[in-house]
Amino acid sequence: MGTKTTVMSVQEKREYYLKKVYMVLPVISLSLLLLLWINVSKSSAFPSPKDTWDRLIMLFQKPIKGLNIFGHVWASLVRIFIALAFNWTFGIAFGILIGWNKTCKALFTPLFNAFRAVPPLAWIPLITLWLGTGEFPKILIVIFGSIASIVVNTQAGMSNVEKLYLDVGTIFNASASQKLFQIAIPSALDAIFAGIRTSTSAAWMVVLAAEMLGAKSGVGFLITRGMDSIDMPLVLMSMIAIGIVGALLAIITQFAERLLCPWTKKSN
Amino acid sequence: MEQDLDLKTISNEERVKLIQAQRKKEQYKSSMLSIAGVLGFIIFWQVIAISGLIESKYLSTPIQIVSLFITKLTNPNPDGAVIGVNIISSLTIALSGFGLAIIIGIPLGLFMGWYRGFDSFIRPIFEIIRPIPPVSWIPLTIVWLGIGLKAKALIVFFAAFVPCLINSYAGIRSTSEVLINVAKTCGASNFTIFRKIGIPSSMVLTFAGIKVAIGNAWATLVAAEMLASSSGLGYMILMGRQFGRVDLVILGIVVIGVIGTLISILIGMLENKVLGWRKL
Amino acid sequence: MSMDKKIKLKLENISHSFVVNNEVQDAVSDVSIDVYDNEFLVILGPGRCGKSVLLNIIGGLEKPISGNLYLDGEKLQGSDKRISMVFQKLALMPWKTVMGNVEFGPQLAGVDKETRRKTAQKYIDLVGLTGFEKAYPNQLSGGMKQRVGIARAYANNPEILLMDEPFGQLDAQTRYAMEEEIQRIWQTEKRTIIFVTNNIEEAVYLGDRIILLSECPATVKQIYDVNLPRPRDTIHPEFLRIRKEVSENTDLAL
Amino acid sequence: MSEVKQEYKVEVKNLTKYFGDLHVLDDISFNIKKGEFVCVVGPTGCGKTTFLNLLTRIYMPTKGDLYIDGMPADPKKHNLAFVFQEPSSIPWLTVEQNLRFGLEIKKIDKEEINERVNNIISLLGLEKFKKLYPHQLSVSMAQRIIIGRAFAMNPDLLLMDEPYGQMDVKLRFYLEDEVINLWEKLGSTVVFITHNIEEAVYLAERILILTNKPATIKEEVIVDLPRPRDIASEKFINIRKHVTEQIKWW
Repeated sequence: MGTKTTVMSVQEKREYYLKKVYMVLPVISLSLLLLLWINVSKSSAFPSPKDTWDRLIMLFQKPIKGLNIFGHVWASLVRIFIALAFNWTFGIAFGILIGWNKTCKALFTPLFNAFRAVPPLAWIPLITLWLGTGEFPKILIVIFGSIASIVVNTQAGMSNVEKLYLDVGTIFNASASQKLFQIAIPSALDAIFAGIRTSTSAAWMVVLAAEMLGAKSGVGFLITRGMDSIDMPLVLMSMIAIGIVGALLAIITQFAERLLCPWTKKSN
Repeated sequence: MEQDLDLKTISNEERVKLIQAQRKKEQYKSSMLSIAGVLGFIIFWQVIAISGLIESKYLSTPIQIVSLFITKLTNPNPDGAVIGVNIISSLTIALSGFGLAIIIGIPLGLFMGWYRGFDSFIRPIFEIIRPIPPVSWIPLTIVWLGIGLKAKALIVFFAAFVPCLINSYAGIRSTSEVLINVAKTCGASNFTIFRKIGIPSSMVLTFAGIKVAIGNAWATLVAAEMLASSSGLGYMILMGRQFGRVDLVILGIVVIGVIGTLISILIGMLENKVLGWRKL
Repeated sequence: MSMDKKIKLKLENISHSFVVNNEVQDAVSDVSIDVYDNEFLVILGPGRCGKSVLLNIIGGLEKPISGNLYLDGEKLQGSDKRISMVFQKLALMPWKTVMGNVEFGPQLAGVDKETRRKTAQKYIDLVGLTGFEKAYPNQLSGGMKQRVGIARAYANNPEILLMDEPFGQLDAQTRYAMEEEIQRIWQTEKRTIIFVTNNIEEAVYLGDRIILLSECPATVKQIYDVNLPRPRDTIHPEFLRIRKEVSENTDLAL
Repeated sequence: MSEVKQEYKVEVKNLTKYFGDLHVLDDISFNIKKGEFVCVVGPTGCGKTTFLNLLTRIYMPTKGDLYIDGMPADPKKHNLAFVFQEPSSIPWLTVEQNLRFGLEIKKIDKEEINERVNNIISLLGLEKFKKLYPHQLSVSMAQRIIIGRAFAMNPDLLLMDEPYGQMDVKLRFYLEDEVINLWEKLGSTVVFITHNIEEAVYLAERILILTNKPATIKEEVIVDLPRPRDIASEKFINIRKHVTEQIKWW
């Protein structure tokens, strides 16, 4: 943008400087947040930034159960990757089935909606009752917790494929299977990716709850460990780690979507 | 289907009746299928439970669940509260947290979406808090507020607040530029445009946000009750697990699922009333 | 109607109606049209009613309640490879590039990659989109998107090209340019074109003949022969006279 | 500012507009008498819409200004009405509520609003459409309601940006006659932008021809033909040919 402020009228100059103010505001709000954090931690049991940082360093020196912060994050990530791998294959296939085929839709949707109505974390007691608190039950909990969104999105994508595209298929004499694979599924990809994004964030949330209720590794375990031994800096540090990893996962899935289906990128 | 018959001969009225009959047959067929699906599942569940394939301490039959529900209506053991009390305590927490999220989240999202200064000030703080899942806030809130109503309501508030804000923000940002200009040329002030054009056009997405919010609120409530509480459906399930009462655990799951569905149906009806004009 | 021309497509007493919330609504009632070979035929009709339904029937997207279709004398059942269509709402596959869209017909028919790429490239150049093969539809302007639609229809090597108000969505300026463009393409790649529109000026500018349809249900009201030299001058008194005659005869559909 | 008797409703003085370093409008000056129907024609992308947006204060001019009745134009003080090219009916309001929208913002008292809205409804014959929503109407009907809404404001200045771009000939003639009828009855000052020269010659008392970007006024053409004008008449076609020569964007 040229700095030819001379050419601008009064109103345009005001607009130009206002933009500059809007750039500064975020810096102010972040520093206020930091100040708030510091004096809150002075006056209460809330851990201060320094304590949290020291706790992080200490965790590197004295890992818990042989794992430092990266080890625990990795343990949680492994669990969700396995669960998501299952969800994305079976979930999408099931979603396509009940979205495209009328009889399956009528047969399975009510059942699936009943399953979906139950919050994911409510399954934890039942699964731990059945399978104890080993690795497999935790992965199963994460599967239960994140399969709903991928199936719902895929079904929505498949059942409202634009009639117009199918007409194009008819005009070009596409066979039924060509219509399914060449037209219906590609046009549902947007919805499927939305499902992938929501199922990833759902999986990340559920794995924490599963670990909080019984685990020997993972970020959720760190939080319960901190809670049991009233080690607040550990709790806060793990929460920050969860936040960062959560944000990274969201960015990665968005990046993957832009890579795999470049046409969804909004033209400028 | 309709075209295969020779339509030249029959008159229009017969044709309409034919189509109606066909449509009714199809509706009948699909509802039969749905019922068959659900019934099939229940019978399958009953057969497995009775046949001893899975011991009764792992799976109880649907009939046991229903009879337990009836006894639980009056008998408080083992978790020390009648099922009605549990439902009410869960609902009060969920709805108070959810209500708070709407009162704070939606206006904040609308203002952030409309006034750029407000947006650039609040947005960074919101973007930091947003990725932290509400479940991980539980330990800190317990330390602060104990395990009473306030702590759980705060956790539920967190889970419902984020979708309300995001959707109302996206809703008001999608207001069409043309409508804003129409109001501008009529001499409307920025706040009048916000009120008369911005808010109505954000309604569609805001309602989508409300539906997500109630789903999150209900889901996080269960987690909060499991980790720290003395009443509520989540607590009941936990007690079920402690006492090895698998029927109580399953009953808790079924009741939570049913109430969750009822709430979202209610919100769907409210949406039809407010956005009814779109369906005409 | 000069009889020396060969009849390419024959519509014989086509009638069609829909059942909408429990009452029968007639869309097309007893329409018979002869379409000559390599002719630019325009079907003109007011507002929203029978004309698109008629086109869908020819394209095989809709099965008429009564009446028959003959292509080169032989009866037509449903959609036929020799007929392809350009849609008003473009109907481009957003997940395919321009090349992917244009080669869609041959690709479905199982033509090998090498030959279908060549035919697709020929028609991409014909409609003036050379260099945009890799672009995605959401990166193109309205006019360019419709060119892809036209190229896609041609690439399927049809004998008859159906066009359902193809320029209805474009702004006026692009519309004039596209009218000239389709005329140029038709003159270079001779095919029979059946062009549906509600715009009288566009009809008189493009059509060898104009089939004027009445309001819903569509019936053939009048057939006009437009023998003006091409490209036609829209200010020419003869052009204005035909336009005046046609517009007086059309029903006003507010 | 202008001591001369106030017979000019609208005065535009050396209007210039820059978007950053993109020079869109270059020193445009002209005057419009009260109740005059002026058409503005010009090549696509010459900045016609920006020009209109400046008149309604959606954008602010970089240099020069626009005066209505001698005072700088201000949407809050003056009655400005703008018919946009894109559909601009408010989807969640019924036809009648759409017509009342502008008047309610201007906080005009109830009876006056009812009287004006009913007048417009009878003029346009919209009695049976009152309770419908815009998405239930055809494109042409929705556009007529937007034009009705603009006229209902009894605007000091009514601006129209190619309102009939999409309509076909027969419909356009009907709507053009209708807008002339409303203009004659309500006596508003109208600035009508179009790329269709036949429409400009059919409607305007005066045509302003803009050059390519940065746009300035190339020529003013007076059209003093009796109404309703015959588009095939000798004089009509000559004016139309002359204006087309001036633009020559084809």
